[in-house]
Amino acid sequence: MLPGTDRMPDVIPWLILVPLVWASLAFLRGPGRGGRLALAGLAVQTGLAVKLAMQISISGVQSHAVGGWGAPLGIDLYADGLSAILLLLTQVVVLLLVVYARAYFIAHPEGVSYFWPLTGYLLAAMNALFLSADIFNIYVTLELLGLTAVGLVAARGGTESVGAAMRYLLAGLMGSGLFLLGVALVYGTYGTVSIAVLAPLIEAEAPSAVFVAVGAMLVGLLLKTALFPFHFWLPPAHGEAPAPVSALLSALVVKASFYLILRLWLQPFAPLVTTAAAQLLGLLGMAAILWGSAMALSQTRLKMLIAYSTVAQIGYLFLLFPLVTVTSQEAAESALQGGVMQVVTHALAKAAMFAAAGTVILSLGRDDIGGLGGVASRLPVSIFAFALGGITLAGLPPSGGFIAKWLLIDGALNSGQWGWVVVMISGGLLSAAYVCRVLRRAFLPMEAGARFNSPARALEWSAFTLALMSLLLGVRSAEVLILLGIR
Amino acid sequence: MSELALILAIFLLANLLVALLRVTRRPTPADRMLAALLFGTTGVALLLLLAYAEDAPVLVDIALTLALLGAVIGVAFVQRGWNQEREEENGRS
Amino acid sequence: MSTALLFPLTGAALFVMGVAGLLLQPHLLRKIIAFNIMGSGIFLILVGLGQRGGSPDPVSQAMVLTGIVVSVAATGLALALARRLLDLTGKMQLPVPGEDAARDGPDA
Amino acid sequence: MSVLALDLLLVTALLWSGLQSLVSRNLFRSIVLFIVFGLFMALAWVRLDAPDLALTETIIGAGITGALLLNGVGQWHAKQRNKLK
Amino acid sequence: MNLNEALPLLVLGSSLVPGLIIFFLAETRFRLRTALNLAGAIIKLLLIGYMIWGVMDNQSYHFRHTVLPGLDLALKADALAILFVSLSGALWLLTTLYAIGYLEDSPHRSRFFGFFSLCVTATVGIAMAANLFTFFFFYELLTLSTYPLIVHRGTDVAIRGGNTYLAYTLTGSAVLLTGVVWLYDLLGQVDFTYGGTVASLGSEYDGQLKIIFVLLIAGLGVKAAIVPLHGWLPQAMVAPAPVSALLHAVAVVKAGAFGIVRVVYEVYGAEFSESLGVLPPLAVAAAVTIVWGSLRAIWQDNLKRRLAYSTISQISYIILGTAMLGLISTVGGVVHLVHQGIMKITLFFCAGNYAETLGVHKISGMNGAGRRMPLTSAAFSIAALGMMGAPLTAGYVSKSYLSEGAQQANIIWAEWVLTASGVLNAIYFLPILYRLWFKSQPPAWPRKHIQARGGKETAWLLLIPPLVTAAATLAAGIFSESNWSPLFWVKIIAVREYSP
Repeated sequence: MLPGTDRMPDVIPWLILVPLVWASLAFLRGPGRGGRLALAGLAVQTGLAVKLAMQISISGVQSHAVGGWGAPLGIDLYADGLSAILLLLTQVVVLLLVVYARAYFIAHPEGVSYFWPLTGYLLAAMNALFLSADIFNIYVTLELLGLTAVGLVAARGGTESVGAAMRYLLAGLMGSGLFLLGVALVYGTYGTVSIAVLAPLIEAEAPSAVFVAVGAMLVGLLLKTALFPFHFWLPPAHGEAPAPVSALLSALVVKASFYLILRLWLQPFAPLVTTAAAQLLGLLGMAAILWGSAMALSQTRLKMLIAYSTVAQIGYLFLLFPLVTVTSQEAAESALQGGVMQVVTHALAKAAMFAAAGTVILSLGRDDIGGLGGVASRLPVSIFAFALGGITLAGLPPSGGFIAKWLLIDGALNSGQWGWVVVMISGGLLSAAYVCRVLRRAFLPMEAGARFNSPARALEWSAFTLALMSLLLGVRSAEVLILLGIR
Repeated sequence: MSELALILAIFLLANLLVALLRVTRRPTPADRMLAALLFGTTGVALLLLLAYAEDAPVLVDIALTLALLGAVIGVAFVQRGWNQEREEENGRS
Repeated sequence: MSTALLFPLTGAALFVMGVAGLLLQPHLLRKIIAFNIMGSGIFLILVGLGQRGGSPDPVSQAMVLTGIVVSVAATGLALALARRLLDLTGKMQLPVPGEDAARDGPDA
Repeated sequence: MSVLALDLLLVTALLWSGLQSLVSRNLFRSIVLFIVFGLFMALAWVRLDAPDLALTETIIGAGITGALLLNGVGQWHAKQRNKLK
Repeated sequence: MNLNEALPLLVLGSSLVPGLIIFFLAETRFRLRTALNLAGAIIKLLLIGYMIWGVMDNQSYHFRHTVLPGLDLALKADALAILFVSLSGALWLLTTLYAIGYLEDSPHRSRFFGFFSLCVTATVGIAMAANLFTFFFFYELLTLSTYPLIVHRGTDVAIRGGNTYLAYTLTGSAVLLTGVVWLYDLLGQVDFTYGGTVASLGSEYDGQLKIIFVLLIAGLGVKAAIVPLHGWLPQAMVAPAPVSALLHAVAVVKAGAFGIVRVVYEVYGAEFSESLGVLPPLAVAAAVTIVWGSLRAIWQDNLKRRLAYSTISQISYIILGTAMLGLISTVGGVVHLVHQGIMKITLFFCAGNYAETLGVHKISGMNGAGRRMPLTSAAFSIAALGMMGAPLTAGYVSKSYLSEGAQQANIIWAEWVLTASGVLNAIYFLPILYRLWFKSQPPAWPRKHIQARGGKETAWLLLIPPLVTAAATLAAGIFSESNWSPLFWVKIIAVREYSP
């Protein structure tokens, strides 16, 4: 434990407890209730996340032993710069989505069901995941995260939703099962699950069982992250859910398992990963970009287009691995920064895009891209939010996505991996193409006789704020990267 | 573990396996129910034996739970399974 | 072959069976059973490897205990969804996307 | 030696019941076999010096899961019967 | 932050802030919107004036914001920046006036003027960018803010034109980005410096530097419409006339040409580029573009299309001047940056006037329009003569410097190209002038959109801007040797570029 932790009030456990508490209260109040609780809870959580980030930037990595027990029997929580960034990102995105969802479910009450308590539990699981310091604890949080996410997808109750939820559940169970297998093998080999303890042990010696373990964990997490070809469950799950849920899942939940891959790849398993594996991940990422973009270009429904865009963007994240594996320190650092920036900006942008799409669909009463005519003049704020999100996805300045792309390209050039530069650039262009497909429709005049309901302001502006944040990160990303440097 | 207890345990386990065969090969529904009940009793016996042999009283609790479970499953079996089994047999033949 | 590796190996076999079942069986109840068998396989590996030294290992047992609880929760959720699908489609199988054209309205 | 025999027998039982519960053509039988599988798991936990796990497995693994599954299959059968009529 | 640091930001802000406010104004707030636009444009001009005065007084204006370690957003006001900033500031004011008149009663004006201001902000940012990263940043912002302007009308043709534009420019900037990042990877921060910075790398990097040069020029060449990357420009002329005017005169095309000037002189350095052997191919590309654009222009009957091809040809004068080593050709190229701007914007203003007042879009329908709209036609004629390089106009000045530069650099074929282009310009402009002034009017004009009132030929907001720019065309030609002419500034710049 660090010397600084005693003097400062510990915020780490509260980041998990607060959502648990308000979620349970919301649950007790019954279906459809608890929006206000969520808002209050998230305000507190955002404050806590900010405080944690400040503590980390002042006095370095923070840790906390739950109940004062400590490893191996107790649970250790641990937060470094990377966790702080993701915690902060999560709380901020969800805070805005809560504002959005409250307005959304007023206009669309039949979708709400147990949205609020499930969101709370999901947040508790996700925060715990970002703070976990051992791989078994990670398994538990991963599983709980998956189950609550499935609950959210199923909430609407139609055949498509429940079917999508079931598919999502099975894929998730398979994924976490593989992960647990890896945990079992690692524990069997080294007799510990603590990441910090494992790192030097793996460095010293790694029997073949550990390779199997790492392979299983990786495949399991890939399944949860929906990297091509494991993406089959994602588009229906994200496309069928109510808009706030889609935003939550696309922006954050897939990032949680990506975070795990990144963390495990960099920390305990770094001695085991090979260039070949990294290149394979990069190739899968490339395939995901191509396939996801092609599918996004051929969708007729707006939300499915955005969901396939998530498939493509996840692929983009995986281009990171060839750049951080067995390359120069400088290239790896640059690529890692780029990758994390990509995670952050994509989360903000994708949340904004799903939220904006939800507003558009609520207002028009339809979900096909062909019927978007006139939206640009009727819902300028939402379309603006969507377009700003699209700019981030395409990696154009002044967005944060541009900084991310710059850093990634820099890393690729620095490590002499030319091919990935081409992939990154084409990926950006493809995103521009499918975003543009939506925008060009929105600029067309309105169809005669189309219905239109004016949406609540909170719907439009919360999406816009998210998009604006993804944009402003383009000029204020230094802070994020400084925080990332604390490991 | 004494040799005698071990042999007994093996015998009981073998019994269970035979019962398993009864379940998988398709005899009459009544056979199946009997097999299931046999599971319960044999399981209990096996656990009690192990409790005695390894001097682990906690296993007795497990045996008791298993006995309870056997009863519950038996009831569930009769309630849900009996008719359906018969229907399926009829439907197929 | 020593007893120490017997149970972990059995666990591995069960895991493979479970994964195969999860992937290949179309019926949802069978998928759920397969998932449970897969889980049991992992638990056997976890505890089996954990006490290869001969003495019982409380840490791995605690982990499996947690794991069992989690997998029951997952089973419960899966059964609830399966039942919902049964009510909606009359089948206990994953619906093929697009096959069931009767969507429930153009809402978001 | 005969300890190994006992374990081998137990392992065979586990694998056999597990496999059968997956491949059995009759769904109801699958579930019964799964419950039996849970019983063998409990025995395996006993052999692995984990009585707590054995107890949990009997109550939760075989008991609760089994009951839930039986309930599910009951509904399914009811639906099938309605369809036939 | 002192005033010298803040000034570049203020110049940016004077169009950015009104633009952002305008986005959120209701469509009906006509007066407030107009006031904001004009206030922004006038403040910008005043700030630029102050800055010119300061630069002459040897003040330096720098602003720097670190985005990431080793990655700065940096603005500066050097002589070249001032040249481009003044051009865009002045033409923005005129185009805003024109657009207010032109778009009277059309829908979505808040959106239009919002993006219009963003577009000018981006152009000013490009002008003042102090390093490649900043340049690229604003270069992309320009792409994004012009797209909504091109598709503004929302017709199928407009949207197709806009998509072509995006496809070309985004691909181009992807190529540019690769070059920029690569150069940053080799050099660290790539600040624009007189005489260039890459020469310091040493000769083992020559191969890489050649590839990077090609990437940069190809990326910039899309916006500068170098053949064969010019395909988007004729399609983008579906935009409303003020947009085309701005696009062709200052914003998009000019940004590409300006970028090439910066890259050749201040990243690579003229002499180093010459020794690298990358300038002759660039000169050839420019020459081909000059001839090709002129040839294609001849066959166009749609007035704006003919002007668009003329732009393709004229922009490459700047590039040709840049690609020939020597002080005089540099002066000719860079001064054309300004001269082409004022002449071409005049032509587009006039084309817009014919379309709005008489409903005339085609050259074959312009018979006798000179008598119906004498002032507009006079402005058009001056600008067209300037384009041909007639004496007393701005065009004459740039062309004479260019051909003298070609002689000095001993590139004989460049002189032939310039002569041929002059002839071709005459071939596609003189028939228009003939139709305007010497053919008789048709019995009725296709559509009278704006009624002539009180002896005026069209609304005064549409009339004043072309008259001003036509006058400027003459002034820049007649008073080219005065201390306030673009030529004077360009000479200062050129001397600095050659004496690092």
